[in-house]
Amino acid sequence: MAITTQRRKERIDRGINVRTEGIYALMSIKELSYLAAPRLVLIVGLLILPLLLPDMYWKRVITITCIYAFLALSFDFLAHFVGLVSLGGAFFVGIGGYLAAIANTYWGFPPWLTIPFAALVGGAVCTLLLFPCLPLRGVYFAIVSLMYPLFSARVIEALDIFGGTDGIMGIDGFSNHFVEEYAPLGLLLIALFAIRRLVTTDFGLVLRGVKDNDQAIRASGMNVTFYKSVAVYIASTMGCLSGAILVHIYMWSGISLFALDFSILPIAATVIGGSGTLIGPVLGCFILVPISELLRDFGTLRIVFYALILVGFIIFRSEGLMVWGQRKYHQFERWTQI
Amino acid sequence: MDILIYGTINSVALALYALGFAMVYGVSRLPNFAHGALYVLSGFITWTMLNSLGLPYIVSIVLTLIITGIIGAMIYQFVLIRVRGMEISEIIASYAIGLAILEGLRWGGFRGVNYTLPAFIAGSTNIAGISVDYQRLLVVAIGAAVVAVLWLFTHYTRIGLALRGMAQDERAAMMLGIDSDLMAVVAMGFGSMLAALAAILLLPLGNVVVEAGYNVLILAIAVCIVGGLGSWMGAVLAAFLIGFAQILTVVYLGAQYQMVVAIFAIILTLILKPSGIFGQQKELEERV
Amino acid sequence: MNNQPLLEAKEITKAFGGIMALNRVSFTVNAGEILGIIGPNGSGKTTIVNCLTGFIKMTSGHVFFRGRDISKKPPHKIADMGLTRTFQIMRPYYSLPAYKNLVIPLFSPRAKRTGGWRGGGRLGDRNTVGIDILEEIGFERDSYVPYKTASTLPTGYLKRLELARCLALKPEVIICDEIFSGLSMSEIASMVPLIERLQMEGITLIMIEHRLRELFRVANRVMVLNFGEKLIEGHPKEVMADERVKEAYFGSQNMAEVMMHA
Amino acid sequence: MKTARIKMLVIFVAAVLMMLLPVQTVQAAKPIVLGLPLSTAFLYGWAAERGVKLAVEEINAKGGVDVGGEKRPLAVEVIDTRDLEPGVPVSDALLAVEKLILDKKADFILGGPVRSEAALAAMSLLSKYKKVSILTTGVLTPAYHAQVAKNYDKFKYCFRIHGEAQNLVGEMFANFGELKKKYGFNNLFIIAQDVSHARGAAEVMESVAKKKGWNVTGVEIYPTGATDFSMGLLKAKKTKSEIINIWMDMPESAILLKQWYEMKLPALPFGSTLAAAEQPSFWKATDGQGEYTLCNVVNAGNAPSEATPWTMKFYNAYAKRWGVEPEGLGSSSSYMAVYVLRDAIESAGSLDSDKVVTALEKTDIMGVYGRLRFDPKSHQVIPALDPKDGAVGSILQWQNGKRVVVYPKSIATGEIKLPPWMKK
Repeated sequence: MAITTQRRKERIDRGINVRTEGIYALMSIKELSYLAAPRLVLIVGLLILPLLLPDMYWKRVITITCIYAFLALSFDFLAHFVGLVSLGGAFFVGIGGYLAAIANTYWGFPPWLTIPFAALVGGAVCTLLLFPCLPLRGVYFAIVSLMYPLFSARVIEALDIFGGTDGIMGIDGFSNHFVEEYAPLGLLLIALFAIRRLVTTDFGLVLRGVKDNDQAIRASGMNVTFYKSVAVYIASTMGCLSGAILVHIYMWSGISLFALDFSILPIAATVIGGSGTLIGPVLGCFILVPISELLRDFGTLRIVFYALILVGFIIFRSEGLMVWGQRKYHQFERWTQI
Repeated sequence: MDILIYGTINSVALALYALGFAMVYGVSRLPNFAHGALYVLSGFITWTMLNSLGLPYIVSIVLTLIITGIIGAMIYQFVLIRVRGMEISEIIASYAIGLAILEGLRWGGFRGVNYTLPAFIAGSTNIAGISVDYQRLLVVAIGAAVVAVLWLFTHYTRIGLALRGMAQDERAAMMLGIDSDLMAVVAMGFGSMLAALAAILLLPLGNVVVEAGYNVLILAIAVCIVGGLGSWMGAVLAAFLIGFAQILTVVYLGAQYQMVVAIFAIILTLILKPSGIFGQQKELEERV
Repeated sequence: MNNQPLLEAKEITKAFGGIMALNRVSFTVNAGEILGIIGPNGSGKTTIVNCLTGFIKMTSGHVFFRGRDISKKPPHKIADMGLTRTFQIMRPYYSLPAYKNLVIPLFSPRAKRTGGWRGGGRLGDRNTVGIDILEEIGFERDSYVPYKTASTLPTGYLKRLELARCLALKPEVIICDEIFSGLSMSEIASMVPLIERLQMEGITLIMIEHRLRELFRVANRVMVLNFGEKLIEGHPKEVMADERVKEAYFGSQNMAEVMMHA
Repeated sequence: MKTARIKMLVIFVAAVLMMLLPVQTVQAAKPIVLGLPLSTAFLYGWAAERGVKLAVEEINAKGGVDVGGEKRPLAVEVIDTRDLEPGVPVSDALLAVEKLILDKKADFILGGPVRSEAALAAMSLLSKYKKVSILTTGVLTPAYHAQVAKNYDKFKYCFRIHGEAQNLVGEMFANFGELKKKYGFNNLFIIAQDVSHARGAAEVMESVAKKKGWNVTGVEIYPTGATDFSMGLLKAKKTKSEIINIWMDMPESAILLKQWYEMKLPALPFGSTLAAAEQPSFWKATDGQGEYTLCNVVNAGNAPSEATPWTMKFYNAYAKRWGVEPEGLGSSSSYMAVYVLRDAIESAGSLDSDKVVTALEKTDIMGVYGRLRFDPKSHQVIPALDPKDGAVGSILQWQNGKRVVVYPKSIATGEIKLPPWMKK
């Protein structure tokens, strides 16, 4: 009789102090670099990316990627740290974009003013409009937030305001290529690390509490809707910021800012990148958007490939790339006999 | 009177769009965003069999129903089953499959106005002075029959009962020995067949175009939400609600508000009564 | 002290559809006392908690806390006034360590206002305050228990964690929804002194209970509910002697339990 | 299991990359690259693509374009903008235009973007990169050349070689006037698709009609993708409308015509950019139910006629090359745009944008659809009723399964007929 040995894979945490939670001291350069390396790779990588790409066109693709990355970040933050699955990315983009366009063309604000204006005021507008839906949860909130951009586009169309279906033209562009490339990247990195920091603060803990058990939050004397609206404000500010940048890049604003793609693509990126990791969705965007551009050469077939790649990712890496990567980084695997 | 007639027709059409979606969601809690794509796909399958293979109409219809059902079941068995329970992944995966089907069809040359299915019975008649073509009347009749058959099916057959059991309480159903995965596959198959049935009934009224896939999906979702997700009878009633609301808007407001009405109905329903008009969830459950 | 009761419920009524879960129940709670509320299954005990704390809107009736009508207030406002509750089904934040669970209530406006457990000004580090509270409630500070993630804690600790969450707010009233249920005898035995100490520290308690023997040991007064109506209210001894109470319990499945414990 | 999956993934990625490679082939002579941002899945997209490719093949067969003494061939880069699809943001189409300019190094932009909103949005981009663009399909909004006229220095790179909505309206009213004289028609019902150009045209239509003494019985605007038009048609019937004016470029417009036929509605369907009725295959698709439908196909050459000696030459060459007759808006205009551009480059002697703009402004040739000249202020092709004076439109009617041009009179091959159920 043949002897069959059974094997299984064992996963072992890497034996470095910094892996443990709580209080620790960094013991060596090795451990320091273990911690810092991934972050550095990310920051430096993103910052030199425009320099590595000689082509103007690919630099533009990166800027567009940043726009989607903002949306993915805001989606991940809302979905996994506050428990609001928002499909309203397009709504944020649209509100932010239109506000920037209006501020620029009607009131004559320069871009460095319209973008913060659109982000901050746009966030407030979005929060105000979404406020009645905040008590909803799960799929119900998702669908309502999906309807908002569709509805907004129809309203602008039907009332024929803000240029109607023609949109607003003649918006100022960025004066400087360098600014155009690095402003979105820089802001994205700031937003990314700010959100990462935020979710570990006490305030972030409360937001996670809202997600896990909002009853207990209520019983602790905290207004759940208030915390949700603060979170929505943070997320929609990021979304509006991306919308404002987009409008200035293309010097144009129109109802297609409310297009479904702005809602769907960031979520796809989140699923691919690993939900709940914050960095994952950003990386997901940096994978998906360039792939979509590479596939342009296929003409109409592009969307088919794109969709299939998406399905492939979801099936074979359903946990998300980032979760998988983190596990590989922090643990090693070996085969053991049993 | 014309409002009554065309409102009914519109409502039945909406109900047909929505039934398949409602069935799949009801049984396996899967929001099948490929529903619209299956609808369009079955239209093209019928067209191909009819025109390229030269099969008789009735044979093509039956074959289309079967093929679409199998395709739906396979999509579930090979793809969606892996992301079961992960709501967002389910939506993205099924939407991506739908996208691949639709855009693939477009790439394959199925575009423009050349693709039409013949009406079952050509011609039209007058009802109270309003001319209505036979195909539309047939849609209403068959639509009613489908609802009736579905009701009988879910109340009196083994599979139907099992499906209904799953819809009500998956865990309990599993304890009673119902294979939940198998049932989900079956449900997806039936849901796809319903989409194909809707396509075969409704497409002869117009032509088969890829874009219809997206619209059918949105309308199906609208109907299902207003009716309460997962409630079949709710979906039928909601179809009438939205159907008549749409016709009334066309008559009194203007056709451009048709979609606005559908979307507004969803938002309003969700804010006021998230479980839908006929949903069964308790008030406390969905809000807290 | 004035004569005004701390908490006063006037004719609370709650109907779920056609079913009367509570029918015109009135009672008062004085500062510093422990009121027990008992009754067979389905007699409306948890509904009372939900009504008092605003988690359910009552059909009619009023609740006065320190003389103010709180019956229309949302739950977080009520908690903010110092009327807190525990949940019968414990749902801590499972992925967080036990002491981090307390950071969340310590972040609330009331906790910030009252200055935390040790008192005085705005809180410093909520982590240490959280551990302090856990120690008071019976988590061994120097052991690993406060640092374990909540999902790994046994039921006894989870119940304490629920209490600790209330204590983080420096409450005036804690409504305990079946805090003894699901615990072993020894766990209950260590919980009872804890309850007594809370009372000593001036906290008013309302205890919804199934475990009558332990309840009767700590409660000053007991109210009995049956089918949503108040049956009797009084000293534990009086209540036990009452015929109607016996009937209510004898007629129910809890008969054996009453016989065992009382 | 796990490793097998990874292997599969690697193979898949490798396959994708390999498919990408052949695109970057090196060409010997440096061609002039024409970038075509088109929605290739739609009639106006593929019609334009075929028109341009036909012209490019003809020119290359004769040796290419003479740029200051050097013969250079033309090359075509097409990118699918998907801008006619719902749910796709215009920014996606703009990125496609940028890809053509920056990545594909297009020297000129021809054709699209096809949807008016996208074309308007692309104007700023074209002026930013100083790329000369000639619109040849889709975009009908008068706002386009109005923008050029208003802001000439910024948008002078933008040209349009096909007719725009106002021309179409004018041409149609000439026909309406005739119908009024002949049959006493006075009630006009307007149905439009809910997109920028169609709504704009419907509004213009309504106000002009009222001025000219028509009784406008209703204006219905249907969302893109609508599939049931019965209520609008019933309204038209109730109000005794005699002409239904249709502005709809979605394929679902075929449903509208089918419903019209099934209802035997006593009103003449008179469309513009009526996607369904333009195509030769329409007749087959509807089993002849579209008989008597009138449609403005914008420029001559999109339907058979003898506008100029070139018209039928183009028509037959197109049919031979693509196996299908020119189908609708975009076919002849895209074809001509290449020739116009060639002439401009040759007379400018360089590819410099500003020089080519000046040369284009001086364009004056007899093309497929008449004499082609651009208005020097708005860069819109100058329309006319006679092919000797300017670019002519053409309105066709489906008669017996054929597309019969009924207007303008100078090139007409038949007369408007009424369906039997409308004859009094």
